[in-house]
Amino acid sequence: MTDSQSHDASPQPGTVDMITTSLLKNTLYNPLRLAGGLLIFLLVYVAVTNIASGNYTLEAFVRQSITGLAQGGIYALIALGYTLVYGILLMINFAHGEVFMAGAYVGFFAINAMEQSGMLADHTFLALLITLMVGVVASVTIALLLERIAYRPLRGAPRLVPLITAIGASITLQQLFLRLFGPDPRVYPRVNLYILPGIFKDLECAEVSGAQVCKGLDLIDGLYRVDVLGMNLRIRPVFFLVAFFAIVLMIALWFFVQRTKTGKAMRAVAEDKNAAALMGINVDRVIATTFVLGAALAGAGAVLFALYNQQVTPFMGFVPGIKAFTAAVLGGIGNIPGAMLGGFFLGIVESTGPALLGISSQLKDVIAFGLLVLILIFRPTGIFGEVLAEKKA
Amino acid sequence: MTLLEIRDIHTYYGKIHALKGISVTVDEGEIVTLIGGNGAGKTTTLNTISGITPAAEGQVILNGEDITSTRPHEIVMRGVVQSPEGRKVFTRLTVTENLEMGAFARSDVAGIKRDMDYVFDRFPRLLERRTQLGGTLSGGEQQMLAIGRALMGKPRILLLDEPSMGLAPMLVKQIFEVITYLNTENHTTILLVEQNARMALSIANRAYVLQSGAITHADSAEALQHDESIIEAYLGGH
Amino acid sequence: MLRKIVLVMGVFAIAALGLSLVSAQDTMGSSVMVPPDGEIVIGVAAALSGEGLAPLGEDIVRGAQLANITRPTVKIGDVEFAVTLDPQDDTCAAEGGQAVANRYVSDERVVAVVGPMCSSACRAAGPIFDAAGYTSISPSCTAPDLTDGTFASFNRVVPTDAFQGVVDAEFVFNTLGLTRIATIHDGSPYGEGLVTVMAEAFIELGGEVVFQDAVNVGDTDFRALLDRVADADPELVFFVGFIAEGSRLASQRFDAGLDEVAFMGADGIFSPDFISTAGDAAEGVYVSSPTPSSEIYDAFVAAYVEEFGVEEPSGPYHANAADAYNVILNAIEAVGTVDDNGDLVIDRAALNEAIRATSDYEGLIGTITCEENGECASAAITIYQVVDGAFVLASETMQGE
Amino acid sequence: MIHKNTIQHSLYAAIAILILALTGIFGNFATRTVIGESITSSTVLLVLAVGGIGYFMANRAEGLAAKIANGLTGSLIVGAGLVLLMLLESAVDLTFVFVYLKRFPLGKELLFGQELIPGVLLFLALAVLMGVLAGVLSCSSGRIQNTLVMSAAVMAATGLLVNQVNSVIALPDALAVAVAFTVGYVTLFFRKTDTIVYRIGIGFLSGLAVGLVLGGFVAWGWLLDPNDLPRILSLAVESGILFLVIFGTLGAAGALFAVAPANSHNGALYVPLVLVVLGLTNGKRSMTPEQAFIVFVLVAVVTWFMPVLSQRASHQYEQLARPQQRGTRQLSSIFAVAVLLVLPIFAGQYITSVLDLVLMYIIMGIGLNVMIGYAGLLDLGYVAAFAIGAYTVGLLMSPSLLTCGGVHPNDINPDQIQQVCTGVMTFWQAWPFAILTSGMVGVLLGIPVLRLRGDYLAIVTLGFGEIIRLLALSNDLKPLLGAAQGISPIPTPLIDLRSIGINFNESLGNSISIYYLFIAGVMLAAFVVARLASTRLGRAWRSMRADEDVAQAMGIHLIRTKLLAFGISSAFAGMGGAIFGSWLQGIFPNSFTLLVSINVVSLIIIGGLGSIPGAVVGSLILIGLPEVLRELQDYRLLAFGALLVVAMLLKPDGLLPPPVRKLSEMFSEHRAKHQPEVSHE
Repeated sequence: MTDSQSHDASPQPGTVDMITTSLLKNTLYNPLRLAGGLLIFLLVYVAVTNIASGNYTLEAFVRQSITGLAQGGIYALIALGYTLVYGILLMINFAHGEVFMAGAYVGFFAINAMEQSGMLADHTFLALLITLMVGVVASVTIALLLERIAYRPLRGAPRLVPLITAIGASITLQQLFLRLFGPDPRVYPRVNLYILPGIFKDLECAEVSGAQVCKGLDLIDGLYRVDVLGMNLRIRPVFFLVAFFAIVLMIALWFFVQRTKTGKAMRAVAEDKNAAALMGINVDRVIATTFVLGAALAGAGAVLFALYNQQVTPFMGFVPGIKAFTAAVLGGIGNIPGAMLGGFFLGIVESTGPALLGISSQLKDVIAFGLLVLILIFRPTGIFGEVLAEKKA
Repeated sequence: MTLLEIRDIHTYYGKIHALKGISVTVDEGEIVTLIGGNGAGKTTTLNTISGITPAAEGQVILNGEDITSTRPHEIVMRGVVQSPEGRKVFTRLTVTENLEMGAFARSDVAGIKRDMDYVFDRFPRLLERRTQLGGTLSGGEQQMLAIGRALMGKPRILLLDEPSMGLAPMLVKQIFEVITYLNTENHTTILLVEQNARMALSIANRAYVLQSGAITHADSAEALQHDESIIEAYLGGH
Repeated sequence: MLRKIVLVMGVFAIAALGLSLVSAQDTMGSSVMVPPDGEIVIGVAAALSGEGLAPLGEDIVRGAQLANITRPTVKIGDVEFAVTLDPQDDTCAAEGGQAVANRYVSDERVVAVVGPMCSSACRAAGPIFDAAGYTSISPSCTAPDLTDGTFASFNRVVPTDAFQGVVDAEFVFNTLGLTRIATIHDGSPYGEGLVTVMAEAFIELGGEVVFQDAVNVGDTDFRALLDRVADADPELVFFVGFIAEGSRLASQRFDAGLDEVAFMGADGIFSPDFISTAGDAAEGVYVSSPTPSSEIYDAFVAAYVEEFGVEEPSGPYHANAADAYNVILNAIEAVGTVDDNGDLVIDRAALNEAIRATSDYEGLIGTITCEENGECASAAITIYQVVDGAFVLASETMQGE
Repeated sequence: MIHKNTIQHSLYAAIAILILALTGIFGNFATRTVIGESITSSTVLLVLAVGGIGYFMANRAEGLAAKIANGLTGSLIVGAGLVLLMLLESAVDLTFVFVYLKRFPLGKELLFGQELIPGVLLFLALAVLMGVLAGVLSCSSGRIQNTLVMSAAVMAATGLLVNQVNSVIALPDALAVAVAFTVGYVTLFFRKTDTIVYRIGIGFLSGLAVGLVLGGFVAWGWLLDPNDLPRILSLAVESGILFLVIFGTLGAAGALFAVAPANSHNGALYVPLVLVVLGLTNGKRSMTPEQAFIVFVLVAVVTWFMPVLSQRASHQYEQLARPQQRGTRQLSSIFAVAVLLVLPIFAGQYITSVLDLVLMYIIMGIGLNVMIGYAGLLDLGYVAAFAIGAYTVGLLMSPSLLTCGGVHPNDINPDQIQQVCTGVMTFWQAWPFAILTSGMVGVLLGIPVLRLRGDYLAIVTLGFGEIIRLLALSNDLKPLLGAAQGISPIPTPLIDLRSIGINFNESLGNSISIYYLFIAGVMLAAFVVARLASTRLGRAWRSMRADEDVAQAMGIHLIRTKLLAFGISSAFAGMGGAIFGSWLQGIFPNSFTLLVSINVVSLIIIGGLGSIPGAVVGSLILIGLPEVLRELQDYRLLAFGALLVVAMLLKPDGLLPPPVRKLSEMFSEHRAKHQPEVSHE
């Protein structure tokens, strides 16, 4: 079992901890915070100058934020899995990005088969639902195998060992998918899912034998010009769908963890595995459940992602995986709403940052990671972090 | 009738030989206590019974059934419930949730409700604090919660690890009253590990003395209370 | 004891030093000897792994293989020697180029090398081939400065970016009549190099580069970047990179409202894989490539399709690879001699000179004449456009001088 | 009779092998011959898969019949799985999903050119045969198993590597070396406790005798054509003395290792064996069946007698007096170093370049050990320091904004570059700057993360690594760092001793000469880190890793200690990076990916945290092996990833953990928890 004890044994107030804190405060952190503050000031200055000179408009900000919202929703869905697993095992499940990728891949074969058979065109909603389910099941299967083969035997091992295993598993999965399904991207079909023809009367209309027939809002592939507040926006409903999905799933997850018996057991296991086992909780099963939940979210996210980004490759999970972990840390790892907000925050900052600061888009990851460093300087536990973060290495 | 028997148990932590052939029997309805100094292997014995640190050799037999390599949660389901040392209250679950966790293995909603009422009845302080997080309770309250939580598992045999540790004498007394009550009124068999040997011996039927992972004395509590060497070593002289 | 150790160590030091001195004398043979029943080994260095790169590398290897199948032997006098290929993965990176080059130079049977594939690999391989006296012909390293005289061993049968960039600029400015472009590259030396040349040439022509940026390889969402591009209001987006990023940019550009804006790429995305990946978004995309358009070339492609059971070549450099192979074989025929034992002797320095003396060889990519610096390409760039899911000619092949 | 888990485990194995088969691995490997034309990597893989599982299953049973039954079950299940897949393949087109089956259909390889049905039957018969053989093998004595498995493994490995490791040593050379070594070994074989000097003397003389005889033969042209002498034997004619010294030394080595601890004895004995094997396959592109047979027999003979010999050697060694033992050990290491020094001369450019890469990662592994192994700070952005070292050298050794007084070299007339860019340094001047800069940046990056622990630190350092790469790549810094084009060319290190009166002016321009620079770097790193580990600072790191708060209470200055770990660790990465840049003669930002960091972390953990020999072994396995097996490049990373997982499952402490404390004991809170009686007052 891991060192879940250590935080119980945190030093008594007034002793070593106080000394540490005061020492750090007096010697280093004030200058450091000063430096961090200066950096933030500089960034704000650059941004303000950019806006003042008219290089950056509110319209651009809104447009880029909407894109960032979708990306952030994906980050959030992946980050939730990270946060869950981290919360319970104190372990970075590095292969979580690959779990995400697996969902997208297997989902592809499902939707592709349904496209061939014509089902996608005839029963779009059902087909999408099936794809989603298949993606979720695939991710969950991979995550369960991962937990069973690579992580469970190492549960008592030092922290670095499962981390290396996770990195190894990540590379293995990526390469296995590469060798099984080839390096060329698989391309999701474009899907038109029309909803609410009653409300969106003026969308997607066509003359059908002389009469005006409107199909409604194309939820997945639709792209609409909208003028709001004088801003000329191009909106894809799918972006909002992704964000909506992320929020709904987060809330569902939160309720699950807070209210259900299994959820409470998860929290108990996160706190002390031995004590939980002494309550009659099947620790292995609870941990497996955690992986299942995280993987299900990732799988759902993956299918959504693939539906609007089309391309699926064996490498698609890695970068989002790392970003999502960053998002989880930003939000305070182990914290469910934090992971989601961290994901949205990161998505939007990444999307708007380069233009706002007037730097190359190559540097968007620099912004993401720089932000992480800044936040950890000012709030080492993440934006919504709590005591968990103070656990020792 | 023998409820729990451990036969010649050897347990290791890595290379450390923690238990070197321990045998203990607990009869139905008894209070048996394990006493001994630091590092004697008392907690290890309980953890071996509970399956947390499985024995390398030897057997744990519950009611005639070998449970040596049974997993911890299944052992709990068979009625062997441990209230671990240092209380191990879930600090970030509320008092009620802590108690619910205690009843995790059960599914009889009515029974759980009844037992929870019973715990709140026994420990009114917990009732007052039912929505507080476990971590905000005082040491004594946490110990009450820990024992209450163990009761929620409806134990046939309750393994109590250092219930008096770090508590004020008043509270210690109260806790021991509860233990006696559980034994006499609820007919719960109890295996008690204590550093407060005097107190433990006063309520126990029988006792074992552990030293460096081996049993040095085994007798009735009565007899041990008057054993010179025991008094010298564990009861703080006269 | 210590003295003894020192003594023994001294003996070893002498031994080691002596050995290294002796061995330093017999460095790489300056000529290759092929026994009568032996084979002439020609290395083929290309990227054989990596997302979006492997198809291009595979294309190079296939080009060389096809050339090898059609011309499997070298005839010196009346003795025939078989030629075999030794394909290796250069990973399209400096380290890969270095490793591959080291590998070839430590195998004395390797006569010459077709490759490496990418400019960074060529740059890293150059000094190693130079030191060993090897010669190489790259079918695809297009960085202009590779032929600035730094490497004696480097030759290429592909036009430099300096040429391709200018042709691209002229095409956009003159043929398409567009004056405002945005450029994007993928952070590879190839992408950055070609984009820089193209942008400079475009400005020189009187055009305006309204936005310049780059993407990170592996990223999946380029919408924010494309949004910035759209803000700059260009008439054409010029991207240089490989298929993965290219197809994502092409598909996502509609989300940013770049529907009316033309999209142009270069040889890195000149592959059917680009069209299949980008789908409808590939329609109308312009691609410039050194791939020629001629009858013998079409015949070659037909043979390629037949031989490897594919629908189309997977990249643009098969013809260049085949020409590189043939130029090497011609040079071997020119300088190879058969000695008394019947061994074929090829002097490496002479081989390199012979390659650089190639003139008016009718290759698949056009007439090949090498210059002193190893620049052998018949400078020909063709621009294609995707129409109905296939590349069709968008301009006449532009010949350089 | 069949073990209860046999069927279940065989099914798991079969599924794993089927998944591998779906990647087209059998067809892909079939393109790579091992022995002759017919035995390919694919054959080896098939034997490993079917026979190996059978052997594994047979091993868990007792008695011949049970072993055969279990072995048969295992082999048959795996074989039947493959057969099912082949049938499926012939019935359904799987190539849309599993793209590699298009190029490498399973049946093409596994049906042995037969029609489907006879092929399948043949295949199953083969599986049965292998299962039975596995059972029989598992029943034989350990020594027989050892010998057979070892010989087969070496034979297969030789076949695989023949193409890579060609032109290393000619057969006559190899035989001569082996004879000299063996004669030295045998001469001292029956003497027991002579002093080292005596032993070495006898060995040297016997080696000398061999050298005289051989040299005489060679010089008179009795053995070989004088015009066609291989490298070492040609010395007999060109420089007789050096020749004799070499042979004397070989004899001395033989004598020395005849009385040595088992490990170094066995290692030393395999060296001449490997040389002979290399000599046998010298200059060949593939191994013929005859060669394979000879290799098999040779290895079998040596392996068969090895236990006896090694026991005798270590027995004699133990009878030596303490100082004698120490002397033997020291001399053995000197021999090892000597072998290391002459290695690249024989190994050729390619193998040496692989070794260079291995050495570079050893330097970084040793450096990162300071962070992870000693101080317990998980750093996933080690590549940042590596990149900074490389870029510093690149900027200082070539015309750049730094060296040209702030003017971009492109803006300078090429003729005047030399006058304007007065800041251009030699490698030896730039190297210290690179080390210093990396160290300083390491400290600077360390400051903001001082307070972070564990995984937070990991993710932030990972971020740093990416930030440095992206900055190097970005257009915004192009004037300084060259963006995607990087910095090139960079001159190679030049050793110019003419200024001190020695006529030596050599550029370390190729992989062989730079090898010595890498060796020096490794030695320096190992020396410094080993020394540091035993100083106050080293103890401070260790106690900090155990518990920061306690360490602080003990008076350890946490900030200084941590920052020193960051700085020292980064400095070594900078050192490696600097040589890397100069070796590659150019720097490209794409060389500095996350994979570099992952490689370094993985290699020190696989080798054993906090262990310098561990870093060596880890680097050889994780960096060296995949480079040499480039032929199987398609599966390189897959094997790498799987190796990481398997290694951690089987040996979580690494292969060579530091002797005193194992990793699991170093991070021992979780163990202490199980012993509350010990830990609480």
